[in-house]
Parts: sequence; structure tokens; C-alpha cells
Amino acid sequence: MPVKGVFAGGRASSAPLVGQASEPTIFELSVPGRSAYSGRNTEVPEWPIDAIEAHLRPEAVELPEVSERDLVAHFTRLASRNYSVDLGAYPLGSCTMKYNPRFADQVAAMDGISGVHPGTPENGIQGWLEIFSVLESYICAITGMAAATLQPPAGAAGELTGLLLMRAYHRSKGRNPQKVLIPDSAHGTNPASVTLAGYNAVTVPSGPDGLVSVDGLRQLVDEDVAGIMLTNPNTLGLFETEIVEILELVHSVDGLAYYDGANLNAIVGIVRPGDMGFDIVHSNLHKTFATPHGGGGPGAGPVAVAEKLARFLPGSLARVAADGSLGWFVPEESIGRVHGFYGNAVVLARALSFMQYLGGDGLKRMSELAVLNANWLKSRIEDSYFIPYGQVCMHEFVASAANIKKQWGVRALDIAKSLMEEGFHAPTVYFPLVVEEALMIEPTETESPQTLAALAESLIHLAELAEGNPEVLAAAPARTPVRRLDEARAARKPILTEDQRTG
Amino acid sequence: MPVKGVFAGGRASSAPLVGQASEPTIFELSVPGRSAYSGRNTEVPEWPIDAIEAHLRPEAVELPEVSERDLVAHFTRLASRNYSVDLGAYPLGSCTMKYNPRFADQVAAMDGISGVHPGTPENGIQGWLEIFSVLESYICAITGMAAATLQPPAGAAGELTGLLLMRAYHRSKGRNPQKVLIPDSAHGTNPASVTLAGYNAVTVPSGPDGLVSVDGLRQLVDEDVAGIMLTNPNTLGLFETEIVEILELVHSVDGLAYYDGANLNAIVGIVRPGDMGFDIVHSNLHKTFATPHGGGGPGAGPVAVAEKLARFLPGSLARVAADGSLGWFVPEESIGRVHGFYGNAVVLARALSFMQYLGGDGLKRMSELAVLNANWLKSRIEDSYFIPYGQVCMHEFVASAANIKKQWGVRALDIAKSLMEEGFHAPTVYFPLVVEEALMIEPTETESPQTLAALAESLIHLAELAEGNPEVLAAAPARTPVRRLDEARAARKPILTEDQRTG
Amino acid sequence: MLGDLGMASLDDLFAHVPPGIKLQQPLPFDPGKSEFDVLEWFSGMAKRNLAARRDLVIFAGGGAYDHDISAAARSLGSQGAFVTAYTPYQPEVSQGVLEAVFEYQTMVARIFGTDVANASLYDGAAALVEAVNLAVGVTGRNRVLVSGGINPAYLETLATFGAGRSLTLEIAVTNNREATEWEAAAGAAAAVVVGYPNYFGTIEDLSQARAVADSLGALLVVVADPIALAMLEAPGSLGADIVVGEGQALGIPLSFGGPYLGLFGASSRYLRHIPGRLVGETVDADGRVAFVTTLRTREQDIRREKATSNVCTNQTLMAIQAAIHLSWLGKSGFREVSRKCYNSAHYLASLLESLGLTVTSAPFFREFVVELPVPAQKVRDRLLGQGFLAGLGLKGRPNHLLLTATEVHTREEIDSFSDLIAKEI
Amino acid sequence: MLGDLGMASLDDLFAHVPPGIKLQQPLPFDPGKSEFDVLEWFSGMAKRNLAARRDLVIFAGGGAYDHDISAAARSLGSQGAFVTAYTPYQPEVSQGVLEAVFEYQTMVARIFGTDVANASLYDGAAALVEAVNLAVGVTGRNRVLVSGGINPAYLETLATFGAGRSLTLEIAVTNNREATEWEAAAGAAAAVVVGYPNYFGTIEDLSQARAVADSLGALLVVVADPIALAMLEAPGSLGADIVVGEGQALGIPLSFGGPYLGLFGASSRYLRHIPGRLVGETVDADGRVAFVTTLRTREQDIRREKATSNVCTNQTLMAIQAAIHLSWLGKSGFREVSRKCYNSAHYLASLLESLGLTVTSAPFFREFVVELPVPAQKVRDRLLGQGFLAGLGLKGRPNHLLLTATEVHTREEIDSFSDLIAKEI
Ligand SMILES: Cc1ncc(COP(=O)(O)O)c(C=O)c1O
Ligand SMILES: Cc1ncc(COP(=O)(O)O)c(C=O)c1O
Repeated sequence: MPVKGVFAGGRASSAPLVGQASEPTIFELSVPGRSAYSGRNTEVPEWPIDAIEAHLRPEAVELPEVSERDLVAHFTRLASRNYSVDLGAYPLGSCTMKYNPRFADQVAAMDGISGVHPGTPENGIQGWLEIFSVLESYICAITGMAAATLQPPAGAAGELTGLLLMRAYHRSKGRNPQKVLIPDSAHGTNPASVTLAGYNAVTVPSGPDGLVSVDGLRQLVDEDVAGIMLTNPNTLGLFETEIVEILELVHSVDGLAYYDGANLNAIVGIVRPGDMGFDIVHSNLHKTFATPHGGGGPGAGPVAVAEKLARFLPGSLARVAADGSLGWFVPEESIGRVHGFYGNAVVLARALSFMQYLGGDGLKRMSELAVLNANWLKSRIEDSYFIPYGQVCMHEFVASAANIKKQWGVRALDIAKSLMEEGFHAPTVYFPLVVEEALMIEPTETESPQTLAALAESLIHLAELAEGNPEVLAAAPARTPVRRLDEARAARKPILTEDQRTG
Repeated sequence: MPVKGVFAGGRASSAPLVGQASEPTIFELSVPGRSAYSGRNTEVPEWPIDAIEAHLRPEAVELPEVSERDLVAHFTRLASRNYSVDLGAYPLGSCTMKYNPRFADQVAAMDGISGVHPGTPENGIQGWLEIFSVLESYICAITGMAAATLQPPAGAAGELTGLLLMRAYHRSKGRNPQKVLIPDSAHGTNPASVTLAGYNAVTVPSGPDGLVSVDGLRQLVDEDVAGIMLTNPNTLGLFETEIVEILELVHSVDGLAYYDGANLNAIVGIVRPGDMGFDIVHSNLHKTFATPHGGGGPGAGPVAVAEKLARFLPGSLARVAADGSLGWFVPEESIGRVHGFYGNAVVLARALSFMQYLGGDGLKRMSELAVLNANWLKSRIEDSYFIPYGQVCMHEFVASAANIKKQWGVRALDIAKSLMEEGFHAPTVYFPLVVEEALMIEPTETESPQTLAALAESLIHLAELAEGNPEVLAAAPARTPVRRLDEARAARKPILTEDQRTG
Repeated sequence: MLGDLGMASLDDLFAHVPPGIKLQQPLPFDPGKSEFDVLEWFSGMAKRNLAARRDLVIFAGGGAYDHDISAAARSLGSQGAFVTAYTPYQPEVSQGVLEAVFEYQTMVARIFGTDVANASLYDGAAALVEAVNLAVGVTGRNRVLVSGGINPAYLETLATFGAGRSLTLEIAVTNNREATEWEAAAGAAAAVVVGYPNYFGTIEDLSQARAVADSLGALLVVVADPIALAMLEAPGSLGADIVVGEGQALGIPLSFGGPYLGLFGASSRYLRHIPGRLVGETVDADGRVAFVTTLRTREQDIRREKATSNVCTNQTLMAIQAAIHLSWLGKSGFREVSRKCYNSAHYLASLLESLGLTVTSAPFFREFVVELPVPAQKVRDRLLGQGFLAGLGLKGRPNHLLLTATEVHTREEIDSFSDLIAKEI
Repeated sequence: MLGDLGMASLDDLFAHVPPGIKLQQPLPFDPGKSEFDVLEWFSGMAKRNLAARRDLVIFAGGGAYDHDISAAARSLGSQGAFVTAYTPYQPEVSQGVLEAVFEYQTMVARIFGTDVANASLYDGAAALVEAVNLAVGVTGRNRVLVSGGINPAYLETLATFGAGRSLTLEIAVTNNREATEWEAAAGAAAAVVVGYPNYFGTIEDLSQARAVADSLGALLVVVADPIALAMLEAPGSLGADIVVGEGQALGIPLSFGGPYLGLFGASSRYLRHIPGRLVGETVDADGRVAFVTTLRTREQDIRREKATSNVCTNQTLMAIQAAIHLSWLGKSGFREVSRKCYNSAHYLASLLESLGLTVTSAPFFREFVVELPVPAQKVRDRLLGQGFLAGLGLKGRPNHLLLTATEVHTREEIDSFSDLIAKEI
């Protein structure tokens, strides 16, 4: 009795441990009539539907129909096909993929944290208000700022918020400058945010040492400059040593200085953006303060500002009321809210728990070790890879595969893909744009010396392999759940839903 | 600058997603001075140690020294090297590897469940006492018994407890019979328990239909028979249709009948051991009632008994006290406790939550579908595998690779190992002992028809493959985290600890 | 390791940082604590909040709803492989996240009745902002006609971000059944924005909104409640160009307002203008089906100042959790939950009406406005003390309350709530 | 599917079951409930229990201790791959469980100072029973000399199971410092059993116990507290043949007494008599290091009625969790926790002594007996109402309490507890 496709739903049991078995989509596993659902018995009467008859959908939404058992197996198998920090090193430059301590999950899971409705009156959320208030004070102390909004749900949202604060500042002075200066090494969110804030991005070229040169900058600074956006260390992992002079120059035309906090992991407890002269600072709590990245989010991008900008901050801020309790406060000249509620609150709580766990000394040590790890790893591989900027780096560094490409035809991408075959996540490639065949490597402080040594060994091994066997690298990875993808095909005729797939 | 083993701790980042990378042991990852630990700040004064000076250890115990990051990565990678029910089908006969619904984890995690000290007085554990009392009533209703002890932490412990109850019963009548009858198909725990209870195991041969024959049994039954231990359905997955007659025979010499509840999944709501005539019944809650197996435990093996045996049960039983509250009660002629506290309490709570979730109808449906799935799968593969007992089976069935072995030299073990390569867990092999090259298959009710079809397809495919390619099966599995092991070597010079490994 | 670098101390690593700006004193924080001490601090904070079910029965919605969340969604969504991964830039080792997001996109598109959906945005408010940005981008106009029935927090967010692009927002007022009155508008516009059901619970007439949009040459942007859409006709089928909404109700805890989930679906006409990530199907070098982020040229990391949006980090984990929870609900469960919300809300409304109160929203689905003879704030305060979050106040309408009820509410809870309201009026 | 079998209804599957015994009525249970309703029922039950930290500060031990458990151990130990796997009979797909258990065995052997340890037994009581069974097996005798300082529940369990093998248990009484008085015993015995520290907290003199065992030709079985062993000399080094104990303190929640973890270590002399599973190292077909259950011929499924034990399902998940928690503690943390327990218990004892009470255990480690001038039961009842579990009562000693304190107890908690005791005496 041959058995072939006797039931809808396809093959349900794939084989994650042997790798390279495709997992059907949940829709392919779906079988009419099956369900995992069971609902609470509430005894609320069934209510007639006639009042909304005219608005009803003719057919139920085609959601999957699966048993809980099949549901669990499917998403467990999907998880088994994904690399993550929990599994191993993830030296993705600019992303700060550090270990996320486990206890923070318990913070996030507390009933009195995760179960609170944002519309609860102030006397029912005193705990949350205190979390907000303490976190704001931590962020201000770390960045050297006066006040902060916790609303922006990610770094990019923080950037746009910061730029709108910049706008509000200039407006308040009756000015309307149009330009925001951005180095050529900047992250893509910077210019995109500038545009969305209604400004024009003006590119500042990096000097031969990878840094912004004060002289070069002077040419660009005029009365039409609303401000500058910088990260420091910059995206090459280099500290802008002339930062004080740079920002004085911008301030000299009443421009404001925005600090992109994506690289804060290099400097906590060592040097503060406020002391460098910055006026607006966003922090990526999902980078520096170890809230997990969630496969791409959620994050949190609080924006802290100097005193002179505090009156423009979005409400609601947690502040002490007349009776000593905490309450919500909206600054008089607030630019208005930038989130439907109060930001990614639970992410904020996680970040504060991490700060308290490390404490003042521990936070400084965190940055010191992040910088140590990056420099050590750089020194280990510098005979194998071209390092375009050789000075001491901060928490990350950029290597280049340009010479390897020229000699053996092996690209940065091939190195990255091959590193996955070695059991590591790939570094960031082709960013920043100013370095050819860039490999941007950020080990973070949480990787141990032996992991760094293993990573270096693999990188060196791949550079050696490139010499005689470029085709091996070009074909990598071979043993991952899938091999290299046809990305052009995906873009040519996009298939973004199951319906487009089958339709 | 070549980088080789510059640090203790070896290679830390293995590559689970590409498979077949060994994971170092936690001791190999250990580096002096490293630690994940941090302790609560209690302000209790450091107390002088002189009172116990003479008893101190000269050196600290050599536990691993790892960061929390390395710890998490290690055990995450270990998990990624293990098959489990969550990943896919696990048709392990006799083990009832069904899906464990997720909500029960929330039951187990409640503070008021997991955080209770067993020495708390009765007025502080009314909730626990009610859980025990309700669970006991469910178990009695399902098995058709009068009262139950929840103490035995697994099936085997239940068996021994039951046999000691049997002893106590005979003693109370001034008798001292020495024999316990056990079919040749019985699970190994049955004879082992019989010995530990101080009895002699007497083997009852199965008839040609795989069942105990009443006539055969009659030869063995005499005044020296303390009782009989049976599972029904038996380990061949067959229902003992003459069960009433069999037990009448045993009862005729005042023997007692013990029901091994490992196969209860076949009959819940359909037929009760008590109604068959059994006097003592253990249930494997980790099989029938979906408490997870935990890689080999914990389980729970409550023992329910007929009224005439209730007075011998181990204390403590949850019973209503004079004031209406619940309290602990020890039967007058109790054989004594069989666990340090009250049994695997949290496992018991999980099992009760499962029973409540399914309810009366759902529990019956569970058994019906378990039997349906087994019969359907059997019918799918019966042209490819020899099925020694062809009648309608219960929740599992035994196939044999004897013919395949004879023709092509492919053993049951080879089929089992090859099935892993196909992405399934292997069935139980070489048990029960009465079937040559046995493959004991129990799909359980939680696998869907398409999973069963896929499993059947794989089994049929392997039988076909055996014909031309026995060497492929002999070499399987090839793509699992490791391949077949040298088990003889492991037994020849056992290496059971890291110290024996390196020493 | 310092030795390998020829350094003597960690300070040497920072020798190039100008001494003048270096922090001279330690950070003014307590020393590090054990995880147990930190947890104890947070559990102290948690006790000073009122939590759903533990402390409060919640009849408040307004974009954040108290729903039951399946244990399966909670546990599968919190697997380390999803939680601790980055954006799936390397698809070879990210198929788990990618396939889950592909499934999520499919579910959102089906619920919304749109051709496609993206991989998530921050929240409902952000999704609305992005939708308007899209409309502004493709029409080249900056005038937007917005229903006054939109969530006021979304409106405020739109206004905040609109300042950057100099948007002109015109608000269409709502009438006595809380539905939008579209004045005979004239002139070209980028978008017409309407809620469905709107913030006040009223099921708006989308065909009318579509007609208004057509008359202005504008895109129709609908802000929808996905739970209502289990029963209501999909906005995409009723002519919406873009549908956005808050996905919290799809298996995300209340979380004091975040992290939530911005849903975004659109007609494929606007495919190359969609903000945020999109996951598409393709094949790998061996021809196996696989998933990858696609149409990346829209995104900020490639297009920089000309990108359709600046979104980078989004809410992927919430999207995955929603996909899991929606799969747990399934076709029939999704509808049943929706129907139960409808039942609960209507049962509650009927009790309040039998007290002589007026429910103004009509027709409504699972949320409605009720007018009280006394100040709403006082009633909310009094009921909070008795374990009920009695809805939300409405700006400028001191005697009105916005109430909701869901599948978690028992008849007994609704009855008690109504009894307590009776005592206050 | 029924059709494929030529059947018309599910009942047909059971046609061969004799009708006379078939259940005629439905099971007398409520119909199935949603997971939310079940959870609500259990949370009702949970509220009626007094939980550690939430409701009670616990100064009771007796084999179950309130320790902090690292979040890492909790979350790593609850991974589905460990939780939902079966016994690792197929090593090719079970390396995760096998390697973790190998690590566990190593840690237990090192703590106990024994050559080897097994993969876990049910609990401390079961481990003691198995140890005595081993001794009975290898010596061929059934007389056992047991210290009266053993946990009375373990003693009772030993007696229960001893009935099967007709053991004769002789109890050696304890003296006024709660230590065993080994009378000049004579005649051969299978085992001498002693606690270390014993149930009353006293650190017994193991060399004396070893001498007694030698004089009887018996194996020395030590029941040890693993937390104390972080500081105390290992029993294996002091001559114990077998060391057993309760592993709950190594990262397992209080759990109302189970599931716990039976620790079992032994000299390799007895390797082939050890009960339960053993994991060993070997290599696979490609020569890679791998782990496998070994020496299986001892076990019931192979040796049947001649097996060394009937154990099949054990407590693997707890063993894994203990391995993770011990790794989290590490070499220094393990010692620190132990020392903190010592500090807390001695600080508490000193406060009670300063109230004029007598602590009888000496020398003790982290648990001790105190004599009160009033009935202990009354004190326990009164303190329970004030949020303290005031130790455990002792059978036949109405005025004595068995107290413990651990690293979780703050000075403030210990002070308050002592103040409350002061009020009762
Ligand atoms: C340098 C830099 N700036 C800004 C961002 C944007 O932050 P987010 O992804 O949180 O929006 C990133 C994120 O990768 C970054 O690396
Ligand atoms: C038929 C049978 N009896 C008894 C047992 C023993 O149960 P446990 O493993 O819970 O001790 C088993 C376990 O596999 C079994 O299959």
C-alpha cells in the first residue's frame, strides 16, 4: 500500500539535527478543521450580530489550522535553524551583539511589569514611574546630559526625535537653518533621519586617518548649518580625537551637536558625550545595555539632551509631583509625543536592570573590556588582513579584504559566509562605505579570550585558504541550514506572502 | 602571528547549526578565576571558622570556572545537539512520548506551587493538599480503585511499592507466599521489582497470539503465588482478552493482581484495571498524563489500590480533617513512606492540570486516538515489515525486522538508526524480548495523520533500501551530531568523569 | 591580553582620548548588585503597579487590550534563537527568523486584505506615520485629511513627525454616533486617514472614506483593529491603499505600552515605497526553498538620505510572537475571540444602557463611548480602588468614558462592574 | 483514517475488549477546560499555599533548603530539548543530555570525593536505599547499622523497602551534642550508615564511623549535604565506600518536596554494582569524542530479576539543572554560598544563645537543634502567622526545634526572627 500525500498538510516532521531539511511553512502544515485554540469559559451571552451585519467579512481569515503539537514542533524547528548570541560569537560590527544576562527575562516577566495597562492612572503605576525616573537619571549620568525622553523605540527613532528637537531649538530662536552635517562613514539611518526631519544632509569627508578633520569641516560650516550628527567612536571604531574642536566649530554658528549613541559601548564611564560638547544623545539600549535584539527588534533609543533643550522634550516624563508621588509631566514647549504610549517600556526596564547589575564600576569595566577585546583581536589578524586605520581602536575595528580580493578574487562576502561555516556569525560587511571590501568586527566584552582566539584562528585560516582555494570560499557555506541564496530572484519577482507563493 | 591555544579553555565557539562539531565539556571551557556567580548582599557577619577547622577540605572543589556567557552558550549548544518531542515525532514504544502542552510549565512555575517548603504546616499548604486530593480522586476514577498513594516518583518505584503492599496484605492474613507471576514479554522493571520485594519472579510464557493463555497459567498457579504482574494492553500492544479469567484464577489462590500502568494510554475512559479485576495499579503520569520525560526523568508513579488494600498504603495521604480543612493522614497499617517527602509533587500538579485540560471526554478521546494512530500506522507498513501479531492492536504495536535481516542482513538496529537520518526518533528496539528483531512503535495520539504518513513513508523507504543497499543502513546515521558509537569501548574501560578522562 | 598589545593597564587603551574630556570621577551609581538583589528591587517596583488580573479587571482599551495569551506563544516566542539573534542579514543562518516573519507577513496581509505586509514597525502610531510618509512620497503633496476618530496619541505622533516634512493635517470632526463627518473637502491631498473601528469604537463607513480619497486624489489609509477584522470586512477589500494598526492584541502582553507591534499592509502598487523590512521567498544554491530580506534598495542602509524610511531595528520578536499566537488561535479561534470581544462589549453596553446611560458609538464592535451624568474621572478613581480600570477618559469630554471588554471578561466581572457604575451615578 | 482500517467508528477499535468490563458511563470529571481556566484553578490553589520569600522567610531545612537559583540554571534547564527528550538510548541524537549528565557525574564525584557517581536517583532517601541495597548485594549480609542521626524520613523509607529484602536495621543513638554513639558493635554487617553533617546538623566523625565499619566488615555509607561539602572534607577522602545525598540544594526549587535529586557516588570498586544509569565517554564511527550510557548490563532492562536495581526513569532533568547551577556557582561561588550558609546559621545560633537558649548540635555546619523552654509546636504556629517558617519539629522531643539559615537570609531577617522567638519564650 503506497503512501503518498494521503493527507493535506504535507510532511510535518523535518529533521533539524541533520541539517538542510526545509521546514514547510505553517500554512503548508495547515489542515482544515484542526485547531490549537481553547478559550476561557466566561458565560457571557452570545450577542446578536445584526447591528453590524452590513460590515461582516464574507469568509473567515485564512489563518493556519494546526494542532498545538504541530505548532510547537514547527516553531521549535524554526528556532533550531537560526544562529543567535546564545549559541556563539556574533562579531557583527556596529551592532554590539553581547550576551544578554538571563535574569533580565525574569524582570520582564513579572506580572507587575508586563501586565500593566498603559492607561492606568498615576497612582496605579508608581513602580513604573520610578523605573522611568531612575533610568532617566542613569542615562543622563552616563551621557552627561540634563534630561531624557524614553519614548523612542529604537536608535533611528531617537535620531529623528533628536533632529526634531534641533528644529524646535532653532525655531525658538527664530532661525531656520537647513543643513545637517554627516560624515561619509555614517550609518544609513543618519542621512535618512535628516531627510525625514526636513533637513538636507551634507556629507563631511573623512580624512586619511579615518577621522573628521577640523579644517575640512570648516569649509562646510556656515549659518545654514542646523547641526552635526556624529558617533564617537565613529563607525570605523576610531575615537575622534579633535571632537572638542569639531563641536566648538559647529557651536560657533549656533549649530547643535547630535551624538549617535550606537557606539556608546566603547566609552561608558570613560568619557561622556556631554563633556565632548554634544547637545543631544540617543542611546541604543539594545546595544550597550544588553537588551536582546529579538531577531531585529524591539530596541529602545532614549534621547538625552542638554539643559537648554529640555523644554522641548516629548512628554510624558516621570517627575515628582507636589505631593511627593511621581507623575507624568509634559514640557511646556514639547515637540509632542513620538510613541503611541511611553516607548518600549519593558525594554527600558531590562536595560535598567542591567545597569544596576553591573553598577558604576562594572559599566566602566564593560567598556574597557570591549575596547581591549577589539584591539586584541585586531592585533591577532593584522598580518592576514589589511587594516586601513592602524591606530588603537575602540570597541570595534574595520578590516579590509581588498588585498585578498585583488590577489585571489575572494571578497569580503566570501570571508563572511565562510566564517559561518566555521561556526561563527559573520561580521558586518561593506559598511562603512568608506572602506573597500570592509569587514567590520565588534567582538564585545562578553566574549572570552579563548573565543577571540578561536575567531582569530578561523579568520587567519580563511585568509590562508583564499590563496590556494578561492573556490572553497566562494562556495561557502555548505553545511548551514541553507546555502547562499538567489537574492536577485527574490527581488525580481517578490514573493512576500504565502498567497503570492501559490497564487 | 600564529594563534594557537594561547589561553586555557580550548575552543569555545562550536557550530551547532552546521552539525558534527564536538562541544567541549564545561571543564574544558573552564579557566581559573572566571565566574558567573554573584550573591545576594545580606549583611550577615562573616563567622569565625575555628569550630569546624578540623573538618575542612584542604582545597576547594574543582567546579568549572566559566563566565555566564560561556555557560549559556555551552548548554544552549548542548540542547541543540539533542532530539526531543518538541522537535518531531518520537515513536518510542512503551514510552508514550506525547506532546507536553505548554501551559503546564506555567503551573509548575507558580510561586505558590514551586516555592513551598515540604515542612510547612498543614494550614500553610491547603492548596497543595487539595491538588493531591483531587488528583487522587482522578486516578482512582480512571483506574477503578479506592485510594492511592502519590509518593512513588516513577513507575518502577510504584511497582516496588505495590509489591510491598502485596506482601503486607498476605502478612496480614498470616500467609507468606513466595512467587510472583510475570509474562515473558514484561518490562525489565517488573522482574527487578519482584526481586527487590523479596519475591521470586516466575515467568509466564505468552501464547502464539502474544497473549497469556489461561490454560498455561493454570499450571503455574498454586498456593505459593503471591500475585501476578501484568500490563494490559501488554508490551506487544495487545489487549489480554481473557483478562477476567486470568485474574479470577490468581484470585482463586488469594493471589493479588498488579497492573503495570505503563500502557494506560490505551484505555483511559474505555476500560478500567479495577473492572478487569486488578487490585493494585500504578500509573506513569509521565507517560499517560503528559508530564515531560526530562531526558530520563523525573516521573511520577502513583499506586492506586482496591479498598481491601487501602489500609496498607504509605502515608501521607491528603484527607479531610474534623474541622473541614485538609490534612495529612497515615493509614494504620501503613507499610511506611516510600519517598523522602510526598513524591514528585510538581510532576503531580502538572499531571492534574493535563487531566483538567482534557476533561472526561477528552481523556477518553486521547486513548481512542492513540489506538487509532497505532492501528493506522501498522496498516501502512504491514506490507514492508513482518507484524508477528496481526490482530487489532492498542496504542502501540511491534513489527519485526527478522525477515529483512534474514534476506539482506539489515537489523532492527539499522532501521532504527536510519530512521534518525530521516528526521525521526527511532522506535524501541529488541524489546519485548519475545519478538526477534523487534521494532516497537508507539505513535501516540498527538501526532497528526501527515506525520504518521511521513513516518510510514520513511519506514517503507528504508525497507526498500535494505534490499539493494544494506550498507547504507548499516552506516546510518551519517548527518546526526555524532555517528554510531563504539559502545564496547565505553564499557571496556569506563570513563565516567572528567577526571577519569584526563587521569 | 594587555601584554600582547604592549600595554600595562586598561587606561593605556584610552591614551588617545583627550584628557580634558575624560571622566574624572566614577559614575555616580551604586556598585554592582547580584541578580537576586536586582530582581528584588524590581519586584518591589512591580508591587507598586496595578497589574491586569492580579490587581485589576481592565475595561480600558484605546490601543492596548487585555487578552489571553497562549502558553505556546509565550514560550515559543521567547526561545533564545529568536530573542538573541540580530536582524537576519545572513540568511544562511537566519532561516528561523526569516520564515517566521514571512508567515507573519502573510497573516497580516490576509487580515488586512492587502497584497503585502511588511516585517513590522514600532507600534500603531509609527505605522500610521510611515503610511502618511509613503502617501506624501508617492503623491508629492503634503496635505493630509485625518478623521478626528483616530487615536489621539497617534494623531499627536503624526503631528510631531509631520513637523519634519511640513505636513498640513486637517481634522474631520466626528458626529453624535462617533463617526467621521467628511465635509465636502476640496483640493488635492496626499492621504485620507480613517479608523476602522475608530478610536471611539464606531465602525466607520470605508466606502465613503474611499470616495473622499478619490475626490482628493489621495491614498486611503485605514487604521484598523486586527481583532475586529476577524469578523469585519477587510479594509483592503473596501479600497484601502494602506492599512496599519496596532498588533498588541495579537499575543503581546500589555507591557505598560511597549514593546508593541506596528502592523503595515499595502497594495502591491506601493511595493517599492514600503517602509521597513520585507521578507521574500527564493531558493538557495541547491535549489531549496529559502527566505531572505528583499527589495533592500528601499532601505536606509542602502539608499541613505533617499530611503523610504529610516527604520532599522523594528519589532521582529513581537511579529514572530504574533505569528505564533495567530497560529495558535487559527482560523476558527481568531474568529471566536473576536466574537467573544463583541459579545462582552455589547453585553456591557446593554447593562449600562439599562442603567439609563447613553452609548454614543454606533455601530460599534468591541469598544464604545458612554456618557455619564457625573465626571468620568471621579468614577475611574473610585473604581480603581475597587479593582477595576474603568476605561479611559476622553479629552474635552469630561463626562464620557471609553470602555472595552474582551474574551477574558466573565459575565460576573461585567455584572459587578456595571453594579459599581450604578452606585456612582 | 478509520476508513483505511475498514472501520466505521472509534468503538470498532475496541471491539475485542470484553464488553462486560468496558466502562459504561463517562469518566466522572468536568468537561475539558481552556488552559486559562486550568491556570486560574491552579493559581487559586497556589494562593492557598505559603511560598518561600513571597509569604514566608524559611528557617527550615531537613533536606529541603531555600537557596537562590540562578536565572541561567532556571532557563537553561528548562530548554525543550532537555525537558521533552526521553532517556538517551539513541546516543546519536542525545549528545546534549549525555554530555550534560557526564558533567554532572564529574561534579558529584568531585564534591563527594568518590571515584564515580551515577546519573541520578529519585531523591536522597532513594539514594540511601540503593546504597544499602548495594552493600547487601556485595556483602551477602542483611544486617545494617544505622546512625540515629539520619534524616528520619530516609530511615523510614529504608525500613519500608528493607522489608522486601528482610533487612535488619540497628539504630545507633545520638548523644547530647547530637552525634552518633557507636556502641561497641559486634558481628558482621553489610553497611554502616552515617550522616555528614547529620540530620541534626552535627558534623560526625567519619574516621570513627570508618573504624566501626571496618570492625564489622561493612561498607561505610555516608549521607551528605552537598552544600556543606563545599567546605568540609569529602567523605570519599575520609573512607566512605558510598556517598549519597539530596541534591535539591544544588539549584532545584523547593517544589513541596519533589522532584528532587538523589546523589550517588561510590568507589570504583563497586562500579559494576552501582544502581541507575552511568554515562561514559567513547568515540563515534569518525573518531569524534561522544558520550553514551554504559555498563548497561547492570540495569533492569537487560539483567531483569538479577539487576542491581529496578530504577528506570530517574531525575535526569534535575541532574542537568544541578550541573548548570553548579557551573554558574563555579569553584569560588560554591564555596562562598557554603560559607554564607555557615555564617547565617552560626549568626542565628549565636542570637538564640544570647537569649539563653541551648544549641545542642556541635560542631554544626548550617543546621542545628535548639532547645526551647516552651513547646516548639506552639512557637512554630505563632511564627507562621508572622511570616516565618520556624524550623522543623523533632519527633519525641517536643521542646526542640531544628533550624537552618542560608545565603538568602539577610541579617535583618535573622534579627527579626530572633526577636520574635524572644517574645515566645
Ligand atoms: C551607527 C548606528 N547608528 C544608528 C543605528 C540605528 O539604530 P536602530 O537600529 O536602533 O534604529 C545603528 C544600528 O545598527 C548604528 O549601528
Ligand atoms: C511497561 C513498562 N513498565 C514499567 C516501566 C517503568 O516505569 P518508570 O520508567 O517510570 O520507572 C516502563 C518504562 O519504560 C514500562 O514501559
